[in-house]
Amino acid sequence: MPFIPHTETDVRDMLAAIGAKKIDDLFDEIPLELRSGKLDKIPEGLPEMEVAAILSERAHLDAVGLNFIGAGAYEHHIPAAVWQITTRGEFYSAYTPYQAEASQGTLQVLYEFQSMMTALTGMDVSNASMYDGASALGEALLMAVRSNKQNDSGRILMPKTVHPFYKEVVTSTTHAQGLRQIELAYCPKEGKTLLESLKEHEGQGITAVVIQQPNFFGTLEDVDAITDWAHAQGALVVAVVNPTSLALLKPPSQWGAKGADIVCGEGQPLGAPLASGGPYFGFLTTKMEFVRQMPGRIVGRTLDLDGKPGFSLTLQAREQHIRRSKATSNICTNQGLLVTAATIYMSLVGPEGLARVASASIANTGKLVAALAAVPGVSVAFSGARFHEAVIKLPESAAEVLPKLAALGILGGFDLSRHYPELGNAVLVCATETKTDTQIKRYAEALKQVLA
Amino acid sequence: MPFIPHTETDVRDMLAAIGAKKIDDLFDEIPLELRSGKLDKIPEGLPEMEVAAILSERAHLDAVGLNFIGAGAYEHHIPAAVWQITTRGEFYSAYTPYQAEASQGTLQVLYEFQSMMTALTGMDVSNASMYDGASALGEALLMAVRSNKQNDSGRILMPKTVHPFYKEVVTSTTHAQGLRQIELAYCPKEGKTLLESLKEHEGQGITAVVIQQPNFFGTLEDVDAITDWAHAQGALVVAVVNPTSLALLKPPSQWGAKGADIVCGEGQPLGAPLASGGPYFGFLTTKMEFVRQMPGRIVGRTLDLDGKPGFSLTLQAREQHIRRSKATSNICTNQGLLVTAATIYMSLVGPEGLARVASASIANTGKLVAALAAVPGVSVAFSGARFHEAVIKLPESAAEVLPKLAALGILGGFDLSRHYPELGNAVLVCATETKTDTQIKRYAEALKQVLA
Amino acid sequence: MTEKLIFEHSRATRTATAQMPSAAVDVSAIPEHLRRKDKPMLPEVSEMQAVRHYTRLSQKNFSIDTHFYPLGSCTMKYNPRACNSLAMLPEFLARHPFAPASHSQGFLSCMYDLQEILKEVTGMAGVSLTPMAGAQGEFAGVAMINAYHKARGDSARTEILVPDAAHGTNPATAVMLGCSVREIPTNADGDVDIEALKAAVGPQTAGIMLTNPSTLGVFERNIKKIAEIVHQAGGLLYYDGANLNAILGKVRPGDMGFDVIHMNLHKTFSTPHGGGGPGAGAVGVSKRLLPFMPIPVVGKEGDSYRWLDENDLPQSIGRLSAFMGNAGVLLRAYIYARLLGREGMHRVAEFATLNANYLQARLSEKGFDLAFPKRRASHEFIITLKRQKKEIELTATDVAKRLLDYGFHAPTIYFPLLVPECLLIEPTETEDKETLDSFIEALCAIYEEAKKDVAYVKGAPYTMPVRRLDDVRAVRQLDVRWNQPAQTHG
Amino acid sequence: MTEKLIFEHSRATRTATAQMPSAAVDVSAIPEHLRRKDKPMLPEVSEMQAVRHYTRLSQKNFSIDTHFYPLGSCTMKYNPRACNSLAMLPEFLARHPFAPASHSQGFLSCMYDLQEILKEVTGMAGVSLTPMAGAQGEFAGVAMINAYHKARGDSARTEILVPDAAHGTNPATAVMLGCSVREIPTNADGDVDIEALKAAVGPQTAGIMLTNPSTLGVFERNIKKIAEIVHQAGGLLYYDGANLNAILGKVRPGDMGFDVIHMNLHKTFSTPHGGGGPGAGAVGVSKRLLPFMPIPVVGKEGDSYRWLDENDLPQSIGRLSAFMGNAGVLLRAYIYARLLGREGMHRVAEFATLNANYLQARLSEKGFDLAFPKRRASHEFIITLKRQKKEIELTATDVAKRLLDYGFHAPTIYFPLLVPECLLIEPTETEDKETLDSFIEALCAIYEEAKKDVAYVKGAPYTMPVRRLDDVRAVRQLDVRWNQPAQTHG
Repeated sequence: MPFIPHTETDVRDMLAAIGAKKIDDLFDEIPLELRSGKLDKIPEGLPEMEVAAILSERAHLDAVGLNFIGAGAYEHHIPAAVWQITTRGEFYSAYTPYQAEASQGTLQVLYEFQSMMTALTGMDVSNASMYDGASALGEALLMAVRSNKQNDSGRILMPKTVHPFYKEVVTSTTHAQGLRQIELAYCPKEGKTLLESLKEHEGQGITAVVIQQPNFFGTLEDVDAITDWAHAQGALVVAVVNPTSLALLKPPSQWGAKGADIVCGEGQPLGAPLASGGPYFGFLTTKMEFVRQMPGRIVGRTLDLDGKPGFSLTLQAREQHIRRSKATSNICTNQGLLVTAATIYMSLVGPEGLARVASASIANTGKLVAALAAVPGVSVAFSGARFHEAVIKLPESAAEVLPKLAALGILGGFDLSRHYPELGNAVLVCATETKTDTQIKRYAEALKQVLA
Repeated sequence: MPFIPHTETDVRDMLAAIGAKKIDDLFDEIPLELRSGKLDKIPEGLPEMEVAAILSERAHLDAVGLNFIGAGAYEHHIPAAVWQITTRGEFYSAYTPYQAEASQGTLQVLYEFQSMMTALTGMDVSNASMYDGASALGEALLMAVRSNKQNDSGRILMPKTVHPFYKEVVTSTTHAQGLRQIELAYCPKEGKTLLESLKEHEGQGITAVVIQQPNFFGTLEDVDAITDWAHAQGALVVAVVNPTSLALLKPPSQWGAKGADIVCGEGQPLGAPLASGGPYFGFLTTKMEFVRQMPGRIVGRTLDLDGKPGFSLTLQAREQHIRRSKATSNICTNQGLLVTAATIYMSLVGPEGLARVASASIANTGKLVAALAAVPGVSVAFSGARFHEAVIKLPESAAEVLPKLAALGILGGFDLSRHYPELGNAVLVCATETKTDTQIKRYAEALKQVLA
Repeated sequence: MTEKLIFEHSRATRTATAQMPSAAVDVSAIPEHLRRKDKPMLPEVSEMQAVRHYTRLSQKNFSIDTHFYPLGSCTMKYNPRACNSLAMLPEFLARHPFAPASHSQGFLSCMYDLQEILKEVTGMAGVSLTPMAGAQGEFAGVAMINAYHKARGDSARTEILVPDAAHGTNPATAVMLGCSVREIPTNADGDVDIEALKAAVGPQTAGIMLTNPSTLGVFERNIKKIAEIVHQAGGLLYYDGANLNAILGKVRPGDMGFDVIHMNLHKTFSTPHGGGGPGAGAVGVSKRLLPFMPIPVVGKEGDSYRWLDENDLPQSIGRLSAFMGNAGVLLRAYIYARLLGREGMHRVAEFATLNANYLQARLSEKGFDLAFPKRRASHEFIITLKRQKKEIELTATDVAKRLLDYGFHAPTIYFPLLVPECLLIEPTETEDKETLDSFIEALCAIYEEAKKDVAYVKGAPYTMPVRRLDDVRAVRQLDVRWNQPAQTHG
Repeated sequence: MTEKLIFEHSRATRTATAQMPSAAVDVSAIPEHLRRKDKPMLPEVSEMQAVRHYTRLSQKNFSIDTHFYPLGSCTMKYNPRACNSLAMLPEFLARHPFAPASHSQGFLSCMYDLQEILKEVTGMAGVSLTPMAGAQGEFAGVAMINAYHKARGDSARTEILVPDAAHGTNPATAVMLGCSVREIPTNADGDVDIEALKAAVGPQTAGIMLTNPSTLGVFERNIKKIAEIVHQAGGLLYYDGANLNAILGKVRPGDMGFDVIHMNLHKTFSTPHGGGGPGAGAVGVSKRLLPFMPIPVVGKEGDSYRWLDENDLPQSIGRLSAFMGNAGVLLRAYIYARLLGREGMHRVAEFATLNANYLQARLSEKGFDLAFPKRRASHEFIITLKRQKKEIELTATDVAKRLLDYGFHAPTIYFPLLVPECLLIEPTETEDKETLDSFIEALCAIYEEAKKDVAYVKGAPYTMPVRRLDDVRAVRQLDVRWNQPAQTHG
């Protein structure tokens, strides 16, 4: 009986106290015809030793290659201290800090996290996290509808350069509340949103304009112009940003004359391993005027009975356990453990470290693009300034080339053909600070070999 | 400057407080001609990310095979909880509990460890650990000389079946104090110490007799007969035991009529990974009458000013930092972290778990021996009852066979030819509870292939 | 001792040098007008300062690894340490979510096996693992119900029925999906008021969201009847699996007639709660909802595994996360399931229920009032301090705070909303009898303290890092981020 | 809160089932007379009980990761977390000590590189990594000195000189090696009394064991002179490297004329102290001692590495451990060395010395008495409370215990024995100025408290899990293991 401490004596004594003869009697309120009891397809329980052997074997099946895929999940160095501390029982096995006095550790971490995210994005207030970047964008748009009293049409301008899966998640999670996404085209030469495409939407009562910076192609958008246009139209600006990039890029609060209104994004680059896509965390920051429309937990600093500072969950009146059907969202569980990791990560790298990570990633992607473009038949798709991703065009279909690269131990990028058929044989590649010159060369040589 | 928190402002302010102009001035008492300063051969410091890449690459070079080597270091399952707790900063980065009130965690762990080791060995008192099993044997013998007022000749009967490297360590560490090892032969058929060989040492004023149970060959010794003989001779009995085996084997306290006097051994099987041979820990237990001759730290339970129980280092008057040249040993640092792991390990497996580990290891070694002996030309060396190791004889030299097995991913055992040339092409093999039937079969098939 | 904020350890130019790439920053690739001009106010500390700060902060938490944590409806049971270390094997951590199937068979096989295990324990026809928390599982569930009706052209069904005892997420979820919500009252014994239900159903009924055992800690005895009523009215049944720990191996939502269920794997399958997440809210569906499952789902063809996406499930309600949800949490749940196995799963509900009924019986015997004295406890139960509040002004909050001083995390308080001054107590199956006995003693001792001097209890806690916090001030003088004082920075 | 003993959580038949092989115990292979009849009194607890117990116990420790720990002569500096995780890579952990060289090139190359690094920083000709702690390193050192004299037929050299300020291990080690010990006095400024040394050396002199900077926290300025005297007398010089952190990159023992050195890698190379170990006491030797190094040593031939053993070093003093010492500790030291690199090593001594001198200067300014007011501090220094003891009965123990209440581990007290009521303070290079300033404030505050009410300080600590412990009782009523009460077990 793994994890159950009861001895036979305990069971006997406890049943006696209850006044029951056997444990099964405790289930006598369940109609008999419903009692199942058999779980034939569940395997027998195994000792930890045997489960460990199975899992190790399976892990080894995922023979990990040299990874040049980004597309929303980025391989960064994670300081050893991050997860050694994060997985301490006190962080790992605690729950939402409902009893603030017995949860000051988690609460202070969340307060520090909120402070860091507002610092990075330049906004006034941050929540304590969302599930992931994509769902954070959905929540941000719902929040925009609630916040934009002038234009609450639910019409959202959504550039085609936004992560395609983010758009899908927005559809899944906001469509029922009447939000509609209107696509904005991108410049086929530069790979960023066409400013001219905005004009046709003037006077349409747009609720919000989404800007992803850097965009899905890794290209930098003209954030100032789009922001100013949106504000002129009475639309809110919802920014989707990569937190690493904010060490070097203008924070959304400074976009255009008035800055973005709501900022969200995927927190994974801040200390979460790739790990098959999760758990990661979404972040969400905004201007103080919109704080009461914000979904999710928020931690505040206050005083105790003795006047000593302490932390607790605050503004809970927005949340579902109080407001039920009138809540800002149904979200309650968030990604606290990942936020703990991110907070420790940001403390360890600091502003200089994060800037160097960003800078080294830009430089390595530049080197990668140069090395790949030197392979006969390969070219770079866009001329726009970029962060740490780029689109390269292959002479053959990516569906042919990528598996061959994988067989050589190179995970060569994200195949764009399904979402962007207009780009032809295009692949999105990424080289973060973790990649060495040798590894970049290895990719180029493998590609050469595959295309030869 | 990794790990140094000083800002330039800090340095300036601190130098001002000291009254020095620059840091180098603080070294002005070192004669100038001695100042070196160059460390040309030391590589440049690297960020953690790069060091991690180097170490991972090197770790992968040690392509780990299927391990059937024992010979004093045993591959057992280690519950995940053991090292996750042991490496918590509070255990990992604390030091010897000199300030007991701020070290109750470590002190209580050590007290519990002492309790567990006395329980396993059946003795009255345990210290808080030695460096490893071999050096513990050296200390045990020095202790025997101090303790045996009747026979302090320093003549030690040392069976040939004791781990050969233990004997070497005993020589290195006790020879200067006049200890002399006298070899006891073993039965070539059964693989255990010949009782008849004892006779010739009667009346020689032997200080101590060493008994390793199970012995280096994995065979079980006639501990009762040897113990009674030793005591009849006025010699002390120093037992060297495998702690896992004590779940099933008679504890040394019950050997013969009066039991062993000093018990030591290698603690590695209790939660320490193989890890290239260390850090492990030695243990040492004894009868209460010899406690003041015991080397190493001992933790005692006492009361605080309020009458509340607490723990502290005790009997320190034996130790080198008080008694200096008259100490029982020069040992001060021990293997506290490994003891922490062992204590958690023993708590998790409990008496039943340890018995099952021992039993499964016996069973697997039995299966292994049967499978190997079925390979043409291979035979089992000894007929004596065994624990979880056995000597097999090969038709070709082990120096030829083992590398071929290694090339097939099988680490096939410990080559006995150097220490026991009389055994011919003999290899010591081991299969603990971690080995499956499939893996045992794999070894037998590989051996067949190699010998074909 | 008060712990400074990490920002208060910060000094300009201080760094954890080993954590930075060697190369200096070069912004030349970024157009001037897109560059950041100011240094973001992240802490500038040494590695040890960060390690020491967060290690010390961790010690200010209660947690399963350190304390009994009988937080009702949260299933705070032991999280096996092996689940953590095995889910964090280097190969699992390094796998990119878009790695090709050739580099994913290990991970995919674990996910597939987990789907199969969850199907078996719930009696459902299909499982999708992608929802990232219970609330997202609920969202997926209601979305599938909507999609089902829509696919049949039954567009009038836009109302979701919710018992008044439900988790707040239920109505919030329904609203997010454009549904209206109608609450169904609960009767005095904690069951759904069947007559009220009958009156409520109709052609507008999309479905009902039900937790069973309910949040009142009792098993809904009329479940078959309820299923019949709702199904006959054309609605579907949604099972909120928050309390699956009470019935694992005893009764299956599929057998009870449910069409869709979400499972909080961080509860029943013991993945860590992590100070507020991540969770995982896998959904199981009956046959008729199979086409609508959220993507991706793992499929098996011969010996190999691959993602099923919109090509395989064209009627899917779509994606709920950019990748496939909280993969690492799912791995932990899978590992837990393998450790437990069939027998282990049967015993979860048995011993969770034994512990709850034992506590309930003993506390009742000691003079505490049960919310539902005539009922068996499920895996949890409720005591109400209504009487104590009236007699000596002792509130649920007072008892909760004072329990912290006794070394126990408090039960859930003031939930469910239906029961005044309530403590919802869930001991879980992993707690030993001695701990339960100490908890009973502590509650009795607190009651005695309160009888003598309720003000003392109202001053609790006394031994925590802070005393009782001013939540009103927290809202009125909102302080939700650190503001850099001029003197310490830059 | 007092933590029970793990045995008090024990109940017969309770198990952490996941940690046991499935097969029942079968003892049929063991002859009846060799079988154990009783169940050893190991705890019978659930997995969570063990996890919770040891997690809670851990919180009762001060440690580097949680507290400033200025324990003189112990070099309690930050242990980088990467050293732990990289040394525990699965392949390193799985490697059997007797794995063939073909399966060991990764590990061996790390060990070889570490030997080379240590040679360079000490200026010695060879390094053996095998000693498992400082004391074993000392043992190896003196054993090599003996072996050297013996090999030259110089059998009269059996006396080891030791300054009276030396670590207690020095004389204890010499005795273990069959040597006699002669103590050399220290003068008022902390240097060795040269005249006394001259008088002591002779044909019986095997060597001198010296720590420099000495345990008095000052650099032995006459080191060249001492080397000359001892060498001229035919003796060798042993360097106790306990305090290498003070001189790393500044001066090398080889250049000072030492013949043999041991290095406490758990100090200078920041491997964890682990609550009392494991340490690692690598030894470095000058050319003439090369043949005597303890085995095994790692050699390099072409691009591959192998163990050197008695075949390669037939004059070796032999093995000191069954395998090769504390391999995992050595890996951590190697990782640390690579993180630090050349520049980092230079800075270790610089900033350790800066911190010590800053503390010394500020404390002196605040009215504390320095043991050696005319000297620079090395990486540590001594204050003496002789005056305070006389004036107000304030002892070093009192200050040490009260410091715990202020959140600081105490410095080393009553060592070295030469200085009355001394506090030996070693801040290390990894502490920030703010922490040092708080420590100064705490010492001043304690002094003020003592002036007002020394009894209050003598009652300290007040905020630890226990108050001051009765060490006399601990010896007199020796309780060194748990005795099972009849009622709770079996």
